[in-house]
Amino acid sequence: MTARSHLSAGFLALFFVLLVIAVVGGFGFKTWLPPVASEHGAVVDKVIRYTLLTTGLVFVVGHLILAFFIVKYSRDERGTAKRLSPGVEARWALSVAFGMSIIAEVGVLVIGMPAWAAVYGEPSPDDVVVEVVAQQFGWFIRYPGKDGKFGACRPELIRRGDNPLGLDKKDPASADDIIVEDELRLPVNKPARIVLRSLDVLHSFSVPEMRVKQDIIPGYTGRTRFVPNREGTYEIACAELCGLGHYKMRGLLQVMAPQDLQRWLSEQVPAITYIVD
Amino acid sequence: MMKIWSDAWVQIVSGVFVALLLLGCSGGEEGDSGKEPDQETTSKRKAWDSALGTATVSGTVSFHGKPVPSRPVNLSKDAQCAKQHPDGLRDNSLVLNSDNTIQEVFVWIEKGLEGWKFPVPKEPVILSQLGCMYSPHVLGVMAKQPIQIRNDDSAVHNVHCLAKRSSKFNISQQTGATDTKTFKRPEVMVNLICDIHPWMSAHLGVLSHPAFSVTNDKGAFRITNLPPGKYTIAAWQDRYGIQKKEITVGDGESLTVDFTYPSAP
Amino acid sequence: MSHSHEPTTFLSKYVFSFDHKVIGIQYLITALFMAVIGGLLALTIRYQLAWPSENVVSAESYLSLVTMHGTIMVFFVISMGLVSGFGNLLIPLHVGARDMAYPFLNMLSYWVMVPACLLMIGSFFVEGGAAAAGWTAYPPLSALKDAVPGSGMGQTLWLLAMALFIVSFTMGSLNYLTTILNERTRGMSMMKLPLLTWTFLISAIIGILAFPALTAAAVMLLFDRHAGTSFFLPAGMYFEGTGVLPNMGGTPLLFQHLFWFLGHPEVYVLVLPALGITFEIIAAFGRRSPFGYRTTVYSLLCVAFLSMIVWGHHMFTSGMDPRIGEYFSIVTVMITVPFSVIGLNLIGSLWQARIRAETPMLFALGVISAMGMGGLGGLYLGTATSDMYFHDSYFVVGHFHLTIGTVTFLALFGGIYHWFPKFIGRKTNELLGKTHFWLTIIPMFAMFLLMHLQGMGGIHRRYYDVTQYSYPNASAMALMPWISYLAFALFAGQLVFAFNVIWSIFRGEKSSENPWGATTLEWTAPSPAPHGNWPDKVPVVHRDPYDYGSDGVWAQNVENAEGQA
Amino acid sequence: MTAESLSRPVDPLSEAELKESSRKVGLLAFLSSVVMLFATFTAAFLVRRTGTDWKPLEMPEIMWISTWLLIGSSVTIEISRVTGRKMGLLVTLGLGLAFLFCQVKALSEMGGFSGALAENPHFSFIFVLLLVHALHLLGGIGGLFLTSLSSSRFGWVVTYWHFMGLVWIYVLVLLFLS
Repeated sequence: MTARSHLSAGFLALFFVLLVIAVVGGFGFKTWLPPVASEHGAVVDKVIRYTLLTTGLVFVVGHLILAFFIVKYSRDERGTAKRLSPGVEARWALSVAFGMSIIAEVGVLVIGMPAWAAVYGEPSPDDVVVEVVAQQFGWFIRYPGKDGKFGACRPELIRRGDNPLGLDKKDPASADDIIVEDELRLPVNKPARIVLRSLDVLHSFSVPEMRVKQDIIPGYTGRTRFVPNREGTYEIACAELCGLGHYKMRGLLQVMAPQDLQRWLSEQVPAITYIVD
Repeated sequence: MMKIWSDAWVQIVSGVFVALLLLGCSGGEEGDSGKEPDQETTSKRKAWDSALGTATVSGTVSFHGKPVPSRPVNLSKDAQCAKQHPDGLRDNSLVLNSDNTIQEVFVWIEKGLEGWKFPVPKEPVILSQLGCMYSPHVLGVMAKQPIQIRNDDSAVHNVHCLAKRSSKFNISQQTGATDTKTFKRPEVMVNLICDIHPWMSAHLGVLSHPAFSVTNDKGAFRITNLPPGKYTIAAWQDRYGIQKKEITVGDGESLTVDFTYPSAP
Repeated sequence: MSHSHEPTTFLSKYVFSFDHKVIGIQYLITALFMAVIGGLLALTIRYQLAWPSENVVSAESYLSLVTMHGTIMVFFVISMGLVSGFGNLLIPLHVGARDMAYPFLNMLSYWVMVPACLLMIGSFFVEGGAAAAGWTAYPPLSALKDAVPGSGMGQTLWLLAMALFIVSFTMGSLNYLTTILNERTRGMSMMKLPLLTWTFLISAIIGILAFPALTAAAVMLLFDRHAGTSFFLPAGMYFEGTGVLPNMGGTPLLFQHLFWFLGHPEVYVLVLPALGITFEIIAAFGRRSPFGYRTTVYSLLCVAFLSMIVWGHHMFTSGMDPRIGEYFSIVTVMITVPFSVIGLNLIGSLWQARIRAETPMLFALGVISAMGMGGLGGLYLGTATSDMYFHDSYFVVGHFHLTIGTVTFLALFGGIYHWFPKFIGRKTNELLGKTHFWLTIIPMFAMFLLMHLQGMGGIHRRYYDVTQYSYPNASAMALMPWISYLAFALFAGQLVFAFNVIWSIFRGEKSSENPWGATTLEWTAPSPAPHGNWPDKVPVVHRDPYDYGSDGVWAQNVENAEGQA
Repeated sequence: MTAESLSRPVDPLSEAELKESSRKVGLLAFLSSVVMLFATFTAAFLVRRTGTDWKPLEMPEIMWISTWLLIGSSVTIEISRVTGRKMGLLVTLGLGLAFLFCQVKALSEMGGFSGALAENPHFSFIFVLLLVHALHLLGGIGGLFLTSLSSSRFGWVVTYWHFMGLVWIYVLVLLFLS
């Protein structure tokens, strides 16, 4: 028993050391995150890096101690099983717990809170407001037009061909609303407030590069807010299981210079034009 | 307690309990599927025979006035689809020919054929998904006639059938997939959509007789082999709905009926 | 009690048995059978994910697979194997009782579980397939037939099966609680209970208090589905073909709150007994009393309490009030406090130990490592800010597979190897056991860690075909087939386990009553333990559960020479 | 469950006493599970009540009758417990069945299973809570039936029955008077 048992213990300790190397290598020496493209996203990344560093340290130290103990105490002799008094054991436990809670709460409160507040904080009047409406399995993007107001939408008016959102023609605010499918265009470096609605089931508006993810609840109006700070084309994904086409619910986000967006908007035909009485 | 629940008791009670549970559950299963009485198979019907006389109804469907423009469709979500339509795509709920006649209008005999029984063809009607469109977009099929739904596209589709009188289905289809379905009962129209590509739709007129037609690229339809009689003929257009007309045709006659959308001038 | 008249017929001895050991083994066998099904589902999922262009399953069946894999593994394998299986086997032996407090209720709980399993499996074969709304069954997806094919009959059967499961699990929990609190033998004070029994007690308390939330939610969901009510369904939902639904004013968020009020504590129902098993094995094979028995007990109680007030961390991005989100984030990461104590105590228990690295011990040491990794990974998700990025990504999948998958399965295997001699009377084969360990731990750790990396790359979970998107890191995408190869290897490795168990039942080396030289009461009963557990008198407890001194080892029932308790 | 029984220094109880005290512990645990069930419904009710479509309903008169029936049944079961006579159990059983009858009548008066159940969320809650309470009460009735047949002690049925009476009053207050 003894020799084989020593061998097993040695293998396991070696396994833990290799695990440490693999994990440190895997998480530490490669950036897996897609390049960030929003202001609060940088803070999200900071939280992730902070957590990687601290948990990484705890992981490495913990596993090395584990490996060391396994090798050191893997002997079959009737040694002296020293035991600490319960008080000392409790003191050890409390100091470790205290350290860990500091590590964890710093991540939540000190580093994380500003980004959380930026996404959910009070809207400002300068925000660019765009509505994103999710449906199995696609996105409708609505711009309020020059009046800055969205026209009323009533689900009983929805018709797949010409009026996908049920836009009410009678509402004067509807007159200049622009509706496009699957392509969201936002100006760079301006706070964007996305008004989120769903026509049927739960969806989630997720743009990994923007570090944005917000579930959309049918019957309710949600919102998310971010400042894209890099021009380019990004993918919008649905992150909440919404049916058999969940994986196909792909949209695009184009972050462009404000004047380009203005030009594009002026070229668009108001949605009301297509509605058949 | 212990005395009452002696071994024999335990076995009986437990056995009954388990059996009841299983029964209850399987009973629930049957209950939900429901009984569907088939109203259409009535033995009183006369079998149709061309010797009894044939009539033909034909005509054109045209558009009156200036149509509301069709909504453009954004194909950016699926590269496979965008590739096949470099010039883009528009909503196809109203397809006008150059002479203002309307394509893809479903025309059928709505009333007057109740006394006849028609053979149901064995060969399937084919509905294909190609270029991220249903092809054909509007078609007729007889109840219980097989309809073969194929994905001849490079993109993945799902066929979501929204029938109200026959059973609904919702299946995803990979490239090359084929599913054969039948509709139990007549229904005009049964809509088929693809949830992945919201612009895709197919409209099926399901009837208990073969007296139907779909307008072609000249806006013309033609229903042949009709027994002589008095009928209600109806036309369905995706955007503007159904119009009806009363007609009477005699043996060997050929009648012309025209429809105008949005409404008769 | 029932030990006075032993059952004689086959039915009363092996089928409708009152004996906690028979019921425990029935549970374990059923759980292992369900594990095979759950594993095969997982393999199909992995095949589809790695080679999406081959389309082994359709998109709707894929969602059914994901849903049923989750449900079966969480409730019908881990809950059933670890809690119902080991709980039944060990609680009466640990507290020195002849049987559970309510043997009839115990038998009934198993025979309610069986139809639940059958319904779950049967739901694959109904029209539309099995439930496809995820194991969380969020409405409206789970409430409306139009939303997804599996939401027809499949979802109804799912709800019925879950209802039966809850009834059965509650019966079990009542039994555990009463047996542990009330049927302890003379001298067995609460602070002399083995740690595993403490974890069962806490699991039972959590089960009793948290499962009713799911019961209520399931009842309301059934009404929403079949009676047209609007508990969870909001106004204005539009479905093509059906039009606007008549529902008014409900909120899907309410369901999520109710679900996670159960769902989160359920995690601890699974993980705590796994840690309990680990403590037992480490004490027996480290030949040392666990570091900080009392701090462990208090931490377990603390975890149980915290688990009931942190459910919202599953819902950071759900659209609930962001201030509530911040609250949930703060209390969630407070769970690190009791868990770091438990972690420290696990590692500390090896300090100055005399380790014998036999099969059960290897698994137990694996649990420590997995718990460490899984727990630390939880910080990324408990912090609301980073959860905005990680939510519903493969990071979450990797995380919960490490915690409630790896930790529990390793403990399950470790427990089976450890107590096999007690209940079968024969030892398992050591070489096969160790082979099984290495074939399990390497692929398990590797695949779930790789999933974390994929999550870092932002790949979303529950996708039928992830190649639809191009934003993730190319290397993160390239990991997909490798994880699948590892999954296949893992499954294949379990054949060694199956062979070992079956072979050892008939040919294993005969075991004495206490083959590992352990101290808790079950090792004072004969192997295999007879009906009524101890042939003569029930043992009386004089010592702490783990009395491994420097000059000897004493079981709990050995009288103290100095006469002190 | 006293502090003494938690520390368990000596073999405390005879087998019969142990059974009886186990029954108490188990019952207490089960009742806490029931409390959590109704607490969950309460939470759902309070959230749902804030919805814009909430149309509060008047309490039907017959519910007063059912309430008095249940209070009366608690009195009869208590008499039975004090005197040790099984007759009281059967009277309680009858009152319990009458209560259930009143509940069914009340529900059918308010709209039954069709229509109203889907249209009015308040009625949905009334229906579900009455149903869940009635199912639990049925368990009590089954217990009454079994214990009135056997010779065993029936303290636990009494406790359970009183508890279900309390739950009913709580449900009534929650649904109509809060």
